[in-house]
Amino acid sequence: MTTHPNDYIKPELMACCGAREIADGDVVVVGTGFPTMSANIAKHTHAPRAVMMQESGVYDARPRRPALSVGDACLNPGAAMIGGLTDVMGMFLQGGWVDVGFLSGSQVDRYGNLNTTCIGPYDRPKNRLPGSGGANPIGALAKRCLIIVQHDPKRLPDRVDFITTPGYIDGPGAREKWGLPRGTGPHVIITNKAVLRFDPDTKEAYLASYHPGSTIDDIRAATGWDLKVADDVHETEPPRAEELKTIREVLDPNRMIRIYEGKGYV
Amino acid sequence: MTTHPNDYIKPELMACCGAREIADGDVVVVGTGFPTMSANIAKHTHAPRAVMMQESGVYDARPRRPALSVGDACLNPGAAMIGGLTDVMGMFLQGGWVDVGFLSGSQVDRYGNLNTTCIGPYDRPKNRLPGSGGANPIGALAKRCLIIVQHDPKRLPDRVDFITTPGYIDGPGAREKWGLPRGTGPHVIITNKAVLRFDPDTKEAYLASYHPGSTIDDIRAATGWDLKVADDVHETEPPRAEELKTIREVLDPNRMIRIYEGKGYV
Amino acid sequence: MSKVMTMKEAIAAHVADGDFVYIGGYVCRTPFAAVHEIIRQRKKDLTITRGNAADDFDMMIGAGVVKRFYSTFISLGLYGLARCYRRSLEKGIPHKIEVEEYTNLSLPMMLMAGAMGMPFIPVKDMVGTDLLNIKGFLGDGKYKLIDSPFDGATVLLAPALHPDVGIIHVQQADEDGNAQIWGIGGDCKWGANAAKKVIVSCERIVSREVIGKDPSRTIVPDFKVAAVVEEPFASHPGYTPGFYDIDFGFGYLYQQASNTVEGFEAFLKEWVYDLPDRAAYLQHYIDRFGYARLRSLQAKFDYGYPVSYEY
Amino acid sequence: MSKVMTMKEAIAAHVADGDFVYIGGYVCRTPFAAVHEIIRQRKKDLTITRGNAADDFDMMIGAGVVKRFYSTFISLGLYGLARCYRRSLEKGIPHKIEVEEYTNLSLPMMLMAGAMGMPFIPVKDMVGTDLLNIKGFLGDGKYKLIDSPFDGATVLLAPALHPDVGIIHVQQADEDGNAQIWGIGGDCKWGANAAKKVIVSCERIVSREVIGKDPSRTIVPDFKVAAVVEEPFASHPGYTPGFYDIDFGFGYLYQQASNTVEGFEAFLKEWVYDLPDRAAYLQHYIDRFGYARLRSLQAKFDYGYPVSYEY
Repeated sequence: MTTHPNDYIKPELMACCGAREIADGDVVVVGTGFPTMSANIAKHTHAPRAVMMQESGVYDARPRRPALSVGDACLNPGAAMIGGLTDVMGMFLQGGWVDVGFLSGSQVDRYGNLNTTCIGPYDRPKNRLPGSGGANPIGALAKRCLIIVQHDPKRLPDRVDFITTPGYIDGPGAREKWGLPRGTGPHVIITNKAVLRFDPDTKEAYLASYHPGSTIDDIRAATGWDLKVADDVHETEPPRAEELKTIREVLDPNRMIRIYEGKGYV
Repeated sequence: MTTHPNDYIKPELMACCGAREIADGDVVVVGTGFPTMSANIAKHTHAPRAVMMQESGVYDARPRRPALSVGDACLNPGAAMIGGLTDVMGMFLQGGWVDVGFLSGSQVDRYGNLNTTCIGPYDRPKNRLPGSGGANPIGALAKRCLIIVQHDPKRLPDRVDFITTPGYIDGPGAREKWGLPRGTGPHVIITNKAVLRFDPDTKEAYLASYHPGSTIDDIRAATGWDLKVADDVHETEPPRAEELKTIREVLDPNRMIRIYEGKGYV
Repeated sequence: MSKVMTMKEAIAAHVADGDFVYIGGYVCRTPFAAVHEIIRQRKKDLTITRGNAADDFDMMIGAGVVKRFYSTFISLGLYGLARCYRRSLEKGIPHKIEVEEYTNLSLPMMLMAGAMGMPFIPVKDMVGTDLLNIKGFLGDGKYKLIDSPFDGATVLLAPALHPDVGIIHVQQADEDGNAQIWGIGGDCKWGANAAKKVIVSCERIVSREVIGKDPSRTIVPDFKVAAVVEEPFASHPGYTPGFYDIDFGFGYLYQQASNTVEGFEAFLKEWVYDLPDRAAYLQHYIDRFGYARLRSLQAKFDYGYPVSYEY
Repeated sequence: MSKVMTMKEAIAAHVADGDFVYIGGYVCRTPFAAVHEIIRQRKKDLTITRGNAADDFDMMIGAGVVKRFYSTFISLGLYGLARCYRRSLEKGIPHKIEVEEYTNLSLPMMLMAGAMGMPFIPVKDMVGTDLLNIKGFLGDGKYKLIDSPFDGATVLLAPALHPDVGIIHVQQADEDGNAQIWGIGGDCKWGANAAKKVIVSCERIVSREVIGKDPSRTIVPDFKVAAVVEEPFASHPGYTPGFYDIDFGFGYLYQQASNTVEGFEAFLKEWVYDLPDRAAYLQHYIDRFGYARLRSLQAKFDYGYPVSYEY
């Protein structure tokens, strides 16, 4: 039977939440550390045939060290296919083959829109951020986007300062109106406090489960909009023994995942 | 001083006429035997830095035998670059890098339009021909097209049954009207009797030089339209000694060029 | 999981009557074993395409498996016009196929557009010619002329193509379908990736580790591949770089045979219908012409340099 | 004829003030030696681009050589936000650059369109976001929305890009410029081929015969190339597959230095202005950190298999 050791840290729980959203056989676009961790947990547990790619042009890499960027040297030896940006972002993502994409941002709003462009006005930014990179096309074209973000009112505002990457934009029908492919869009928001999912009718993110140690009131107070709560809201399942074993013994023996504690998850 | 041996055959003369249209450094799209022969004569004489490519995706091949198709096995070993159709026809030709293209067809008209689609009506063809292949894009996009054809009224009609490949279409301004790139179009028609060039004003092919043994009357009678004659019309310069030496000792020791005698030059 | 199967299984399972089939090759790496199996299984109403078609397409047309053909060009190369193709269009034998004609620029670009998820692609050729005046089974969907919203210039847009299945022959692939090539590519990378699924035949099946030693050679990833068939000499009478040369003599044999309907039927009987698979085809070739001739087609080897992807 | 020259000669001859410059690399094969030379020669008013920019672009922006930037993303990767980029846009230090923002799908496709002679290219991303509401130096030419003439669907068209010069670093090239790579490509094939001319720096110059042993690895043909520079370790602190790894420590050094204007100026003086060329840069690196550290970056070798293109 499944056991749940209680010595896990939050990033481990969040990585497991991400892993559980990946189905066997899924084609997954991963960025660096955190998403790769989630996808690898899935691959080593319930989704052995899930496959991963990086936007730089790499498919099914076999890194011997954690990749610190999507262009990391460790992604080259042993990969199944290496091309360029237009192969992964064009042939695979725009071609409609990508099931799951991971996203993060400085701001995520109730419709799952992400901001990685600027805080404050675009012309006179308070903080100028990196820009879209692969985020906008992944948000536009991946069937299911998994959004990872720190849970506080600043990072989860009612509206983002700038929509870099489309969630459900301004609500029901918006993605269809703009001609984004059917059956795409944000699927879940995984924070350090909770798991939010999207209402199929209102397209608004609601509280699906609270992590152990977090309360519903605490979570609603840390959210920038009036967060709805699911009727079947429940505690998030903690990391399973086999998930933690995979993380600590196979994927991350050096416990690099600690760097994510109390930080963003880009 | 240049000498002109008189033991040449017509295809050798025609190959030399083609070679003389190629300038040093030109980027040339070649098909099979005949154009390749011309380009190689140029490369071995006045245009050592001319470079050749085949539409199948090969650049600067070093074949050890004459290529019998643009996809011939002998084009692979030693080439400088091998990609696919979109590399040569897209990146190089449509990209605007090709100076010279060779064309041939069952019919060529006064404006240098070519037909390789059908003789007779398209829906009930008397003779169904292969189709465009690379001919249409080469005729549309190469800066200078060299057209090789047998000289008789059937092959040089007033109007082709079907315009597969654009010459000057229906006359002055037509290529511009259709948005074809400036500075492109047919440059010369090389037949077994003569060399025809295009009037810059009327865009109509006229007689520039007659091959030794052919007369102006004979040539005009073998042409499907009222062929104008240049004021400075003259006899075509026969193959030079060094040109024949290149053909016979370097390029074609087995004299395969003989197969073109009394045949088409596709 | 392994997708390795026989060509008979692959064609039976993954090519349905009425399918739109991309078939790669450019004399180079022609998937002839698959073409013969398609004919042997007497598929019906196929739509077929690739840039620059040759004897393999002529044979399918003559065998009656083809309804529609996205064409740019078709001939027997050195051996002249495609006989079955001409009989189909000039005399309706065995039936008149429907043709949609493009060029060796536009069609490969349309396959690239399909592979990359583009709805259409602008191309600079075809304008000003009768290729705009003939419309086949796509009707007005063959192309569209627009004024560029950027500068007002006339631009021709060609539609993206999405074959139901792509069939390519490659030098090597692993059991899951990661497929690697070198040498003349034609449009096979685009055609295969534009398709909803891919049948890969290969000269040799290699391990995933071998694929990983040179991942830049891979043109199709395993998740797009439905079947992997190890089929040495599959391109004969075409060639595969590093493995064997073109069989010009056999090309002449096909030309002579296909000059008449009777000759073509006899050719199909001898080389396709009466043989169960590629192994039997090669055995028959050896019985008829001797092993020395087959051996004479096998490639010399002149290996290049290995490279490292290490850090 | 040979196009081999020094980086100083290449940049002086082929990068003019005001040019639109494509600079390849994706941590992988960053042409850092060329970037340093551009800064050293104090070029002015450059427009720069590539998908996914990093420390090299941040350095050019901080050094004041950049006027305009076709951007998709810029960061120091592991080391966070690009400091000089932020100072330019937030504080106008040294001046505020103009930015035209696209994505890692659309911009590489725009470079592909430029390389392939397409006037524009349809892309499926960007719609529905504020990326449509911000227009930089292209103004309304940033993109166009049309109704597809095929099915009426809304389609976003992005313009083709045509840099004046493309700069890439590759594993090997011959003296005329035939350039070969393996490993992560980013958008360097498209960026280089979209440019009017190309500057190629390489780890090693090889003979034309070596190029011909594996022509499928070539991404740029010699006739597009204006200069070939043999520049080992040119990507440092980035990497080149098969040659050397990323220097993470040096990345940290740059992050710390670029935290302040003073620190950044000191960094430029030490690593760019006060050094004549790449050889001096490596000598200084060794003087400062010791050869053992440089040696530790050199790649292990795990060679793949050679292939033959013979017939």
